[in-house]
Amino acid sequence: ACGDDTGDAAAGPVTLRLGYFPNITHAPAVVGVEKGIFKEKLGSDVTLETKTFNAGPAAIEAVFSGALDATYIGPNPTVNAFSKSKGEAVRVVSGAASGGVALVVKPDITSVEQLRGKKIATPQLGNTQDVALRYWLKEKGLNTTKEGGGDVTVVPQENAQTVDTFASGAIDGAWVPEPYVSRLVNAGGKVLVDERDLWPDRKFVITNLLVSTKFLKAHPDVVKKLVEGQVAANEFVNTKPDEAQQAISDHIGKITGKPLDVKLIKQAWPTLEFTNDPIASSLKTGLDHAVAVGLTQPVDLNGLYDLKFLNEVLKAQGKPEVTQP
Amino acid sequence: MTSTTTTPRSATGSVALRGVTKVYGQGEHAVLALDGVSLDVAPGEFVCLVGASGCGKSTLLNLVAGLDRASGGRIELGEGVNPGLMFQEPALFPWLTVEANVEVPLKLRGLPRAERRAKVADLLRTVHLAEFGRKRPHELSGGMRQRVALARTLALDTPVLLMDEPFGALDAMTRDILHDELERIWSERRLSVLFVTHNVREAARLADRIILLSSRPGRIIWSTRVDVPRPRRIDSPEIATIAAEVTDRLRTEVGRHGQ
Amino acid sequence: MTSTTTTPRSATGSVALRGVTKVYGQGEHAVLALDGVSLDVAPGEFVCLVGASGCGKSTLLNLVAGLDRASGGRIELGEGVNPGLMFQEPALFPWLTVEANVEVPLKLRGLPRAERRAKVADLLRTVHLAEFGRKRPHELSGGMRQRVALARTLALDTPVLLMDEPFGALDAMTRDILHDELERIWSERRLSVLFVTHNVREAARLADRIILLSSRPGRIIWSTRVDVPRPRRIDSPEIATIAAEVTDRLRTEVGRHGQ
Amino acid sequence: MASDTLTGSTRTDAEISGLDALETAGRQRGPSRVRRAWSALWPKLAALALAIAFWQVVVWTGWKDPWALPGPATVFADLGHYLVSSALWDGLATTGRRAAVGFAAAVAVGLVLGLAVARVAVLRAALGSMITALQTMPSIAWFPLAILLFQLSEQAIFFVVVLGAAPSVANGVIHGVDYVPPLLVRAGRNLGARGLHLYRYVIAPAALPAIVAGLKQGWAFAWRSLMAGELLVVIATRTSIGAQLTYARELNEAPRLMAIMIVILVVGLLVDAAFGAADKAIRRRWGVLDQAGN
Amino acid sequence: MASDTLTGSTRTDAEISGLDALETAGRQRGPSRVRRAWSALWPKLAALALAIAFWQVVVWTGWKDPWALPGPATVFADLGHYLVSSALWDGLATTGRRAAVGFAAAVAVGLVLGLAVARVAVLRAALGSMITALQTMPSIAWFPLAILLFQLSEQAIFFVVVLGAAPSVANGVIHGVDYVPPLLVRAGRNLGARGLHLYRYVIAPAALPAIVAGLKQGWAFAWRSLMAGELLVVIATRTSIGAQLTYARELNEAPRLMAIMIVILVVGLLVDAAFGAADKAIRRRWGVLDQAGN
Ligand SMILES: Nc1ncnc2c1ncn2[C@@H]1O[C@H](COP(=O)(O)OP(=O)(O)OP(=O)(O)O)[C@@H](O)[C@H]1O
Ligand SMILES: Nc1ncnc2c1ncn2[C@@H]1O[C@H](COP(=O)(O)OP(=O)(O)OP(=O)(O)O)[C@@H](O)[C@H]1O
Ligand SMILES: [Mg+2]
Ligand SMILES: [Mg+2]
Repeated sequence: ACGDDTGDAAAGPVTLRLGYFPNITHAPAVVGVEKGIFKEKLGSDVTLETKTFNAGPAAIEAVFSGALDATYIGPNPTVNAFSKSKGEAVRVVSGAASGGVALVVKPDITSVEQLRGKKIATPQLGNTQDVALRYWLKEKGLNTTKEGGGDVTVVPQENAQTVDTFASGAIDGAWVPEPYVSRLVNAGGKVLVDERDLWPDRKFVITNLLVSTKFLKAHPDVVKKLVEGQVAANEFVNTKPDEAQQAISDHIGKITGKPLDVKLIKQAWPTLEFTNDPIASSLKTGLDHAVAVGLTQPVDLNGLYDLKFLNEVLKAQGKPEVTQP
Repeated sequence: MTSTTTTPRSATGSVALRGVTKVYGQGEHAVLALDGVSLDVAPGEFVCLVGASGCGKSTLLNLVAGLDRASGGRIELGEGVNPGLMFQEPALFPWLTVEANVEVPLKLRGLPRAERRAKVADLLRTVHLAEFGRKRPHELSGGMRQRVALARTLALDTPVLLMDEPFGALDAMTRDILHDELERIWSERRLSVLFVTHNVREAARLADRIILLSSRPGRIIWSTRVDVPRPRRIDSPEIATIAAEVTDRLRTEVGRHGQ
Repeated sequence: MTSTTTTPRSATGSVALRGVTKVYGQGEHAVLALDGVSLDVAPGEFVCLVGASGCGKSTLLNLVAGLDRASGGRIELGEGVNPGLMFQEPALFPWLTVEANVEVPLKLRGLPRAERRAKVADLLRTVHLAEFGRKRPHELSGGMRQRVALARTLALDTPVLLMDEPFGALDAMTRDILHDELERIWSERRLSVLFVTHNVREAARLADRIILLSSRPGRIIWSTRVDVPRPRRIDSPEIATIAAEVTDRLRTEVGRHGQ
Repeated sequence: MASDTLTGSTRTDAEISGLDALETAGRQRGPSRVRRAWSALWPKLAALALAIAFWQVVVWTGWKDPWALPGPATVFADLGHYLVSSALWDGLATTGRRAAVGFAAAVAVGLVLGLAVARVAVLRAALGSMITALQTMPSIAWFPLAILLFQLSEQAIFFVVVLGAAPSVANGVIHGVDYVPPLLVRAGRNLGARGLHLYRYVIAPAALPAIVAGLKQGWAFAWRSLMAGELLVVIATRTSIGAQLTYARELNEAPRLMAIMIVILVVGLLVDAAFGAADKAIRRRWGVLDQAGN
Repeated sequence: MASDTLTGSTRTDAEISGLDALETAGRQRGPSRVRRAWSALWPKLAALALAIAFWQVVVWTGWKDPWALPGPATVFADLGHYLVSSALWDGLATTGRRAAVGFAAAVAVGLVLGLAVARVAVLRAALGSMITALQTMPSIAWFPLAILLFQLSEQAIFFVVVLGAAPSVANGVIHGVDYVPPLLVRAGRNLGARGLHLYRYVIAPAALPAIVAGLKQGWAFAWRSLMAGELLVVIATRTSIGAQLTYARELNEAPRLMAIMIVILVVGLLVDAAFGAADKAIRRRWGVLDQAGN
């Protein structure tokens, strides 16, 4: 009785199927689930079903096939989902996190110039970090090619593998999100660039909250409650970081069989900012950069953001509203 | 894969071949194994087939059993008759015990368990392997395997029996005993038997009629009735006389072909 | 898996068995196949082994060939002698043509190609299958397969030949011809032959000595020299007399065991 | 013509000496249960010891940093924790159940498909080569379809497992049926076995060895597909070995990753033991067991 | 005793009528080349047409959004672009080369390992069950080790492919060797074949059918491992089918994903055709070909 167009806002119990990654950049989602914040905000009429993913594609596939109503997700899959469905399938209703991305390099590299001829990893060809690295290098006068040629060799590979390859010396650095930044630092790396420094207000989106358009149309009230939950979760994360960190560690432990080291979370924490603003401008700019380095065609992002509920919630709580692009 | 040329028209137990031809292979490598063989086995008749090695005896039995398709000619069997064929090799199922091997045709005929057991025990006694029921084929000697195959074929309980050198691997004594058993079953059940053998005395001992096949192409070149009254003894002079005649004919035939 | 009890001490071509025992299986299901068999085959001697079905003849040949391990006793062969065994079943390699099957032992002996070809052609002529060299085993008749196996065993060119019913699937004429061939090769190569057969006339035709084995347990119970001068004819009266005597003995033995 | 085994009638001295020989031979070839178990065990232990020793030596040489290549001590310590954690046993329970159900379904589909393709000429022409082609399709290619068909339910996992394993089973069946000796098929037909009966009494048992081999390969496909497929639907309350494996890798927990690998190997060994027992039983029946020293 | 085939000596009338019958029979069973090709082809085309028709109907029902389940037209249009793009052909070249080299290495390792384990009792006791256990290890578990050993070189990919496929090949060999008819082994031994010669002249050819079956399963493992392994080292100038498959999925390009799946299926079909030809040749030799209608 969910996700289809026939559902009436008022009638009957509704199930909200929410996806997220058991990951530090998804802290509001993890804490919201672990601390029962969503449940509380959604009320007794709405049943919450949560699903976890370890990568974006499966989450988007699930949204596309009607198996998921909402999910926390990074900017890249967000754009993919929006453009592949010709702007129909999904809407961003809130932000969740910003920052938490850096270029970590071997300690003997101290300047941009030294990157010439080196191998730098990114999580995936054409994703946000990949684009950020290439654009930054371009601005610094270093060429890259999609195929890995140019002044700096960009090596797209899974983040987990990046840690292995960095430790074994096969790569010289990586432009990655948390918790891999911290992990690379622990493996002997040094932060050369904190991506926040490249953005206005040191803010750029790393996680936002996506809902399926169908669900949004069918159950706007539920989505509003979900956004309330998101805002409350962010509140919790920002006011009780210790508790939030412990919750994340426990939650990851439940799924993976081994709690994540709280020390690592604490280490990564300051690089992240948990904000309800989806920072739409950063997504747009990121896309422009991707076009500039020749990795994508321009995409029309008109209509991706639907921040009406977010602003209503923020307003009700007397918090500053965000700009609807 | 049943022979399309098998037209069930004749009386139960009778076998009729009309100009049956069999060619193996194609083009240059074709081998004409049987060439226009016509032959009638009357119900209840015991016919022995002799001929040189490779002349087409096994081929003939396979065709009558419907396991191969004739290249030409017609084969007529009684309505609904499925002739039992005892192959030249034992062809036992290696995954079954001796008992279970003999039981297969009984199971396929849907006999109840108790009856099957009794029949199997009886048949194994007939071939003198009562104590070997629980062994597997690979634990038997060559002659024992042949006897199990005999028991299995007899379990089929069909009016037409085709036997391809069934006693080839048996010593003279065991063979004598099984001759008696086979003769008994044949007369009790009024079987029609088409029996291939290289032992002309055996042929004379068992047959109502002996048929001689020539080699490549296989054709019927001679046949004789054996009018010696039963019971017969394989070492009797009458049998010896007939055997000598068949041997003579065979010798002439093989000699004709010989180098 | 070579028999550990094979002590190469005797002269080339001689075979000596000393109290050889063979038990199959263990515990309750054990079968005593051979029980204290002692036997000498002199170099160049032709010994025939007869006995009821399942009495242990094949077992004995397998032991002498070193393919199975005796449970007790000793088997002595000439230094470095690897007896050639012709199995009761043809045991041809289905993936090879007839020619290639016969060629295997020649290849294994490292003969050059031209010599191998000549030998193979010669052997196939000996068994009258010269034109079937390019066929595969499954395209042959039962008797033809047996002849290929014979050719393959002869290709081994060893001083000791063990033959397990080699002519069982052959018609009388072909068999006669192969008797002559075998006798020729035997005398030319001065082979020692241990030959299993159910055909007592065949035994009398070929043997220097005939040995009778009893059934379960297999023991040597009687033996006789065949002093008929060669060349012999299988239908000669002397052969018939000896055959009759062997048959009598066999009958008594099997009768002793019979039901 | 009486036939008697050793347990039948009275025996002479010579026969008894034969029995003695049997005992001796028996003792040589069939040692006691304990010694047999030991002779099956020590090569495994020796291989294990060798492998661990080699690993330890490599670690001692300092070839790689300890976080990249942890030593046996670290891994076994972690394995110890893992063994007493509920994560392992809950994960094993979930994954084991999924593997069993998925494999059973794959076997059913594979057997039916294999038999049909092997004996029906048109089906073979139509689907025969498709089976191997499907077998080569990586699991992840099926994920979108699995989610489309089954949403985020466990069925999606089964779907991937069945698609992974069934072709392998079917190929085993086809291979087995293709090589059934024609003589046995003819014998069966002559004994009155047609259609389904021919399958039941002749073709299936004759093809059994190859079918078991196909099942074994199918199991490996099923398990590997499952390890990937378990990420498709991660239910927070239900941890699974597949999810743990991936997360251990994503979190670069080298010791835990290796501990999980050891668990997977042990599961594989247990399953192989079951297949091995089945295969040995078949080989004993068929009389092809005593070829090598086993 | 003369033996003559039909092409030998002169023939009588009856024999010639026999020959006529042969011709007729020949025509019945062995139709012309074109018709034979057609009868092998039409079931495939029919199956394909059915599958596409079904797919189209499902799409027309509007069961899922077009971006989740694109229709045949969309996919074939994308396939058309893909077919003329250098991405496909470069990718196929890279992946094909890796598959060939990796599979060849896996076959070499698998054959040697299989033969050794099959015939040496101690090795079988030590490693026998390990082979299946290794087979069940998912590729991703080997990735860290692959990188440790080979850094970011192509060898890392080969390592994963070999570890994926070799156990399967070895299992095929072991199964084949286990079921070599003992009579043939004895015959070979008696003909003077010992040690390596016994393998060469008896065991290997007798086990060949099972080995080919194992190779087929091994190919599937190799290819699937490769699809995963190609992400391990996304080398510079070399695009690959495995990487394209994953990217298509990561970018949620459903039509492209399906186009790549079709390419993978076609590659699978071609490889299966090669194995099928080998298998058919063996079956013809062994005389087990004429059992079903093929
Ligand atoms: N499957 C086959 N393919 C090709 N040729 C065959 C096949 N089966 C038999 N032949 C040939 O047909 C001829 C007759 O064979 P068949 O087995 O009928 O002989 P047979 O009379 O039974 O001989 P034997 O007494 O040796 O068993 C032989 O020349 C043989 O080579
Ligand atoms: N592998 C085996 N396992 C168990 N028992 C066996 C095995 N091989 C043979 N036997 C038994 O040993 C006895 C002798 O068998 P063998 O094959 O030597 O007889 P044979 O004299 O050659 O008989 P035939 O004339 O019928 O070939 C038989 O009782 C048989 O059941
Ligand atoms: Mg025949
Ligand atoms: Mg024997």
